[in-house]
Amino acid sequence: MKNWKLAAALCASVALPSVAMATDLEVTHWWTSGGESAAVAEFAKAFDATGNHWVDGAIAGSSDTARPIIISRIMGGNPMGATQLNPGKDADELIKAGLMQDITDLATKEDWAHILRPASQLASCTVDGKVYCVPVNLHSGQWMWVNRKVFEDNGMAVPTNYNELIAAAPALQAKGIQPLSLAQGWAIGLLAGDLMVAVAGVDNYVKVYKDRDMTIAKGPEFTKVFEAIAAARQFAPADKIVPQWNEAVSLVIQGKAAANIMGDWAGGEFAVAGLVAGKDFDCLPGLGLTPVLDTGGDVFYFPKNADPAITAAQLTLASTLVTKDVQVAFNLKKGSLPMRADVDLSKANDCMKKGLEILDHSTAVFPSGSQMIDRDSLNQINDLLNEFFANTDMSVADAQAKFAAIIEAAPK
Amino acid sequence: MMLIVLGVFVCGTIWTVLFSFTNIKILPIFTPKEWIDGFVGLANYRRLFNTDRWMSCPAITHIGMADWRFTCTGALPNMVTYAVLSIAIAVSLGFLLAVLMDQKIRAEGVFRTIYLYPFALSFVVTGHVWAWIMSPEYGLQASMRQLGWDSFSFGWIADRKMVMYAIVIAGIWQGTGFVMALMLAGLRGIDEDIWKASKVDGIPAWRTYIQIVIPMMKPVLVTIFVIVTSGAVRIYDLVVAITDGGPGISSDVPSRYIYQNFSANLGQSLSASTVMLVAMAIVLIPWIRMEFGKKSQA
Amino acid sequence: MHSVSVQNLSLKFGAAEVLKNLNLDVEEGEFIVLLGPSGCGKSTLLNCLAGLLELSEGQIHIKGKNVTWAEPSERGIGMVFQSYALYPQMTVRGNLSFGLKIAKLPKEEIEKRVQRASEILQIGPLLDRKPGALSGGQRQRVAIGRALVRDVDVFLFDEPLSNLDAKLRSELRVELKRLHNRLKNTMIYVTHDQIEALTLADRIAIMRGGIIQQLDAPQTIYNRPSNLFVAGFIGSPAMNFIKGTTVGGGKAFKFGDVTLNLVGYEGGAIMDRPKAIIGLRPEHLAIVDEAVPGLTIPAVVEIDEPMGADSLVWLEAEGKQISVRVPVEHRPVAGTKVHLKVDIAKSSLFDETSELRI
Amino acid sequence: MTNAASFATTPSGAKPKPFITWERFVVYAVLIVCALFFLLPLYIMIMTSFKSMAEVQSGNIFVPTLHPTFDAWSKAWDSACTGLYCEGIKVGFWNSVKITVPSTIVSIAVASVTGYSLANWPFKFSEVFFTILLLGSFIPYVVMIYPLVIITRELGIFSTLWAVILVHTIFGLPIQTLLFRNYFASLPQELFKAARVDGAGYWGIFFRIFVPMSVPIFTVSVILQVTGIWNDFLFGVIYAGPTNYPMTVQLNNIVNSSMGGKAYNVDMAATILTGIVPLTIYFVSGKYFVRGIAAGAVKG
Repeated sequence: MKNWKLAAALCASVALPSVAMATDLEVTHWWTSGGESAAVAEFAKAFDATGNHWVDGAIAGSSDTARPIIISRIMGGNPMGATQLNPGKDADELIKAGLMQDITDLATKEDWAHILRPASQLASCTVDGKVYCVPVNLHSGQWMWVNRKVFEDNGMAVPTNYNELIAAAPALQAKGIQPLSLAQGWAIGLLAGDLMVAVAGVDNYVKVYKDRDMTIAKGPEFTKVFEAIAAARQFAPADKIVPQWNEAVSLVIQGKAAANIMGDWAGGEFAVAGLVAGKDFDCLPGLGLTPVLDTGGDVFYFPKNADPAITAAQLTLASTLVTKDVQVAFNLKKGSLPMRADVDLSKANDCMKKGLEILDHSTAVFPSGSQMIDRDSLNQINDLLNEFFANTDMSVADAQAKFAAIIEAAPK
Repeated sequence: MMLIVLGVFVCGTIWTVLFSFTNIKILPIFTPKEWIDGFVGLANYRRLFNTDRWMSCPAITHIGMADWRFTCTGALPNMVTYAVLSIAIAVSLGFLLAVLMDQKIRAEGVFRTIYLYPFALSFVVTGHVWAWIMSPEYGLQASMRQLGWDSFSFGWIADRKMVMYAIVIAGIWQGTGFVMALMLAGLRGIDEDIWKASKVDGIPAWRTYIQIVIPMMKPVLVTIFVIVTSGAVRIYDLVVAITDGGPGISSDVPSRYIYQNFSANLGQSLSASTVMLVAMAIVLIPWIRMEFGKKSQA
Repeated sequence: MHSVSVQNLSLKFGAAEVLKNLNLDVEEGEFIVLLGPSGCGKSTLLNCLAGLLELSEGQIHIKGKNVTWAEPSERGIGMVFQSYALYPQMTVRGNLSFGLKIAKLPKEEIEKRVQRASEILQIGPLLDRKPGALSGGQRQRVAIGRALVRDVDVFLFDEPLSNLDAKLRSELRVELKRLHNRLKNTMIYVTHDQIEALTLADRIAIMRGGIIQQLDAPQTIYNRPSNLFVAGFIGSPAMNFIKGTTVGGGKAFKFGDVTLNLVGYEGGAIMDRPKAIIGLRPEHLAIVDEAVPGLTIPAVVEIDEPMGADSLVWLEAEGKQISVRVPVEHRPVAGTKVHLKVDIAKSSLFDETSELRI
Repeated sequence: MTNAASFATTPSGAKPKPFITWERFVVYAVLIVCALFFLLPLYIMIMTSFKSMAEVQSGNIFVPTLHPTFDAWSKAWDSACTGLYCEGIKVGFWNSVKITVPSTIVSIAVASVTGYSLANWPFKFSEVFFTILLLGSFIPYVVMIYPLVIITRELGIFSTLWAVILVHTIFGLPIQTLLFRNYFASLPQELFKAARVDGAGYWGIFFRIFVPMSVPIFTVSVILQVTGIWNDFLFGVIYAGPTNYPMTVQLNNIVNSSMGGKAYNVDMAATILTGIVPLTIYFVSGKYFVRGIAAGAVKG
């Protein structure tokens, strides 16, 4: 019975999109800045074109703010039609509680397994062989952003990787320039995570986070990681740490700092300031050391709804989000990489193109932290890294031991 | 209505306490069966008190209570520091301002609004402004040095040991106006004849305030004390907006711990809330019995 | 030398003139009551005397000293308030002695004065209690005590009995009178209760609109009110007013078909006035069976209200309601036609235009 | 003493005062210094809101703007994007009014009556009741979110205005009740007794004696509730339902953008604009702070 209904809905949505009744579908997400809004508008435009109506329910403040709201709405019996949610462990409980719509049939029908890449994205939407969410884009956090002018003006070589930057740091400091700008909170976690990947290597990083390999977590590879973090903290002392990530990027743009480590979304800040990649600044994936990228990204889930019209609209939306045109239009505005390889991205900027190139090599791509470990453990690791960064009394051995303890205690 | 409210608080509290003993994570659970299935005993509490972020007291065994603040770090001690300082300063400054406002001054409305406005604005942004002002990079320190005062130093916000005091400053800025308003309401609830009588008796105004008016305002003072304390105990926005717990985790507070875990590990959130609740109950209940018990008997 | 002397006192709040060019001289040991309706300025005047309000013009002298600019505590006054205004967290002893301690009086002196005040007011057993544990009457006694210990010449009372119930009020009234007889201080007393005024005062000042309307002994005020307002304000039930004309060169008062002979009226030149009012107090009228020309008014009994000692009878005469106080045993039956005998010597005549007594 | 001298020094009329006395000077000096401390962040907010983003990023926060522009203000009100819609914060204005007005009235009505009962008509478990209420004011409200979702769902009012009114009433009650209970307790008890002797009942005493005497505390209470409810974001967004999203949802969306760049000038303008309603209430409420509004007026 249930399957039949679903199948009917599926038929209605896929086969007869133009005849389908106009249904209002409320979509919650946390994209509210100018560029993000423009990107969402592409989704909405495409969805409205199917004869349905996208009702926007933007709630800014990242998943920490939105999650309780989304869960409350679902529990209160008034779920939204679709919602952005961090993929993986975060949503597992909702899926296990049977609150999320299974969209496996649609995924099979449209052969998502083949058209969406990398495979890790769809995998994190899949629980027990069933698909529950649609990945819409890829974001990566392994980028070093360097202000070329700072080096050129001072007659120094522009560093091409993190090690060269550290080598140049004393000279920069002598000139009153902060070698590395840094923001409070998750930005520090991101820097430390990037150093783990750069210093210990992708394999070891994944082994620790995904397989919980304690010998590596406690071993010399990660000792080196924490030594590198300890080295970084002297270049970004506590009184130079700014509250927000974009302020840290802004310091690089203004030339007050030489470099910053941040995700690909930082590219937008440079663009707004009118800086050109390759000329004014460099973007170095994998911190310029090994060209690797993690594949964080945004996905949409579809809470179960009693109304078959809404279920049909949900499937229409899911299908719409991964069509070629929508993927291109959305990702160009969002500054992220599309899920499909078979689209034309000639309009992409240099940094995006670098990212796309790396994406083509499956070995250079690895899952993001939240796809491998639960949010609670990530929060604890973030706390630890922040504290390690701020508290110069904390020793490398101490930090590594605490890190290993969190990994060990994390639920599998 | 009263019963509904009572029911909500009682139910909410019971739920909080009971399910703090379960492995509840992201999705809330409510049924007895789920409680039995998820029961993990004191695991949440064990983790809570093993977390540096909550409380870490390396030297508490051999140093007396007087040094508690200076040896312990973490959210709980931070909250105590904040509460003690902000209450003391906001209440005394609020009282001073209320007394001055009560001197039949001109433009009372303007002053009152100036002192109160911080209370009206969302702290998400005003906190950011404070972060700017206190930031050694952008704020007061940088400006003073630009003006040529090179030795001027105000970097509390980036100093692990001073950061809570920086938050206290912003807390006072936000909360004193309301304390002032409540004090002013209290002052104006005092019988005018009391003032006349004290004038005829030749009692100087400051003695009238201290020896007659303040004792008369005791119920209002108790109200202020409870409101300010409950605000201080639940301090959240302020810290998130100004330091977001930094540098490191040195300015974390219990509410922030509770909020952050709320969307990642409800069990931690609930056990931390229970600890706060029990702590408040230990402090409050005997006091309430003393304070209000005698009144209802009289 | 006057005990208290107010000269040309005016008080303005912004544009509003609350007290208008007031003059008042109070003799040593005199009990003056300021009486008037709400908003007449009586409490304001008292507050000016106490120095709690700053006057706009004029001077105040107390015991010959110009205290116009003096602080309240330097004026040699004590004050008692309607709400008692006791300091709630201090004991009765504390309340009595607090001001003296501030004035740095020696301990023995303070003790002596507290002792004396508590004897006079019989509050000795209450000395160590707090105001919260006292009854209203006890509190007011303490409040009086607080004025008493200041050892001053002038006491100011601001409606001190208004917060008490009727029985306590009359008890304390007697006590106040006794106190005055014993202490012989000057007392200035504000009230809106005319019984208090009539029973306590040596002289009553009736106020209205910031002006003293009449300042006289209670009997004078009662029998010879100087204007319509005073006449109507004093007395309960109120004086009967009948509009008419004076005729025959002031020999008679005529209204409707009734003519009253004015011979024997105690007052000024009556003359012929087209608009006059005669005021007759209910107890100055008597119900008689026979008409006497020039002395009686025909009337019909409507209702009567027995009041215990006597009875108040309401009659209708010439379309006017008239009340008469009669002994209980003489209560007439409703509907009876009777005649009202007027005691012209005790009646009051007013000019309707100027509202002044003739 | 000569006559002339005596005449000159004879006090008459109002006591002459210097233009400003030493004490007055201190009073105003303290008030003004404190006012400056309180105004500093507002100054920065206003200045920032009149700057362009380029000027914000390059300039000193204390320096007044050289090229004032209203762009940020009009953008904040009218065209700032929050998700799909770029209509600024004006969108939720009426929803905020719709939530704030009834929530404030209901919560204050319930709390004032509760406070009055606790202060003057103690019942059997009033002490226990009060203790629970008081403890309630120390609970981090966030942990109550899920139980309240269940409760409002069972009452059938989840995602309606009623739910959010109920929630604000519940969370406002501990502090509000305390406020009223203690204020009523500090009023002279003779009034209560006298009114009872005069035969006034429960409601008669409340409305005729206590309410008129408590205007300042009602003002404080309105300030507290309006501010809290107007600025609330979480409860509005969870319980009121998407059709009733208050203004703060837009404010949060503008201010809290997670990844995109931050437009501080717009943030500041939006914050001030959102705060205008409570600010107006603070200013207007002023006259209700005047001393003795009830007590002093009776006497002549």
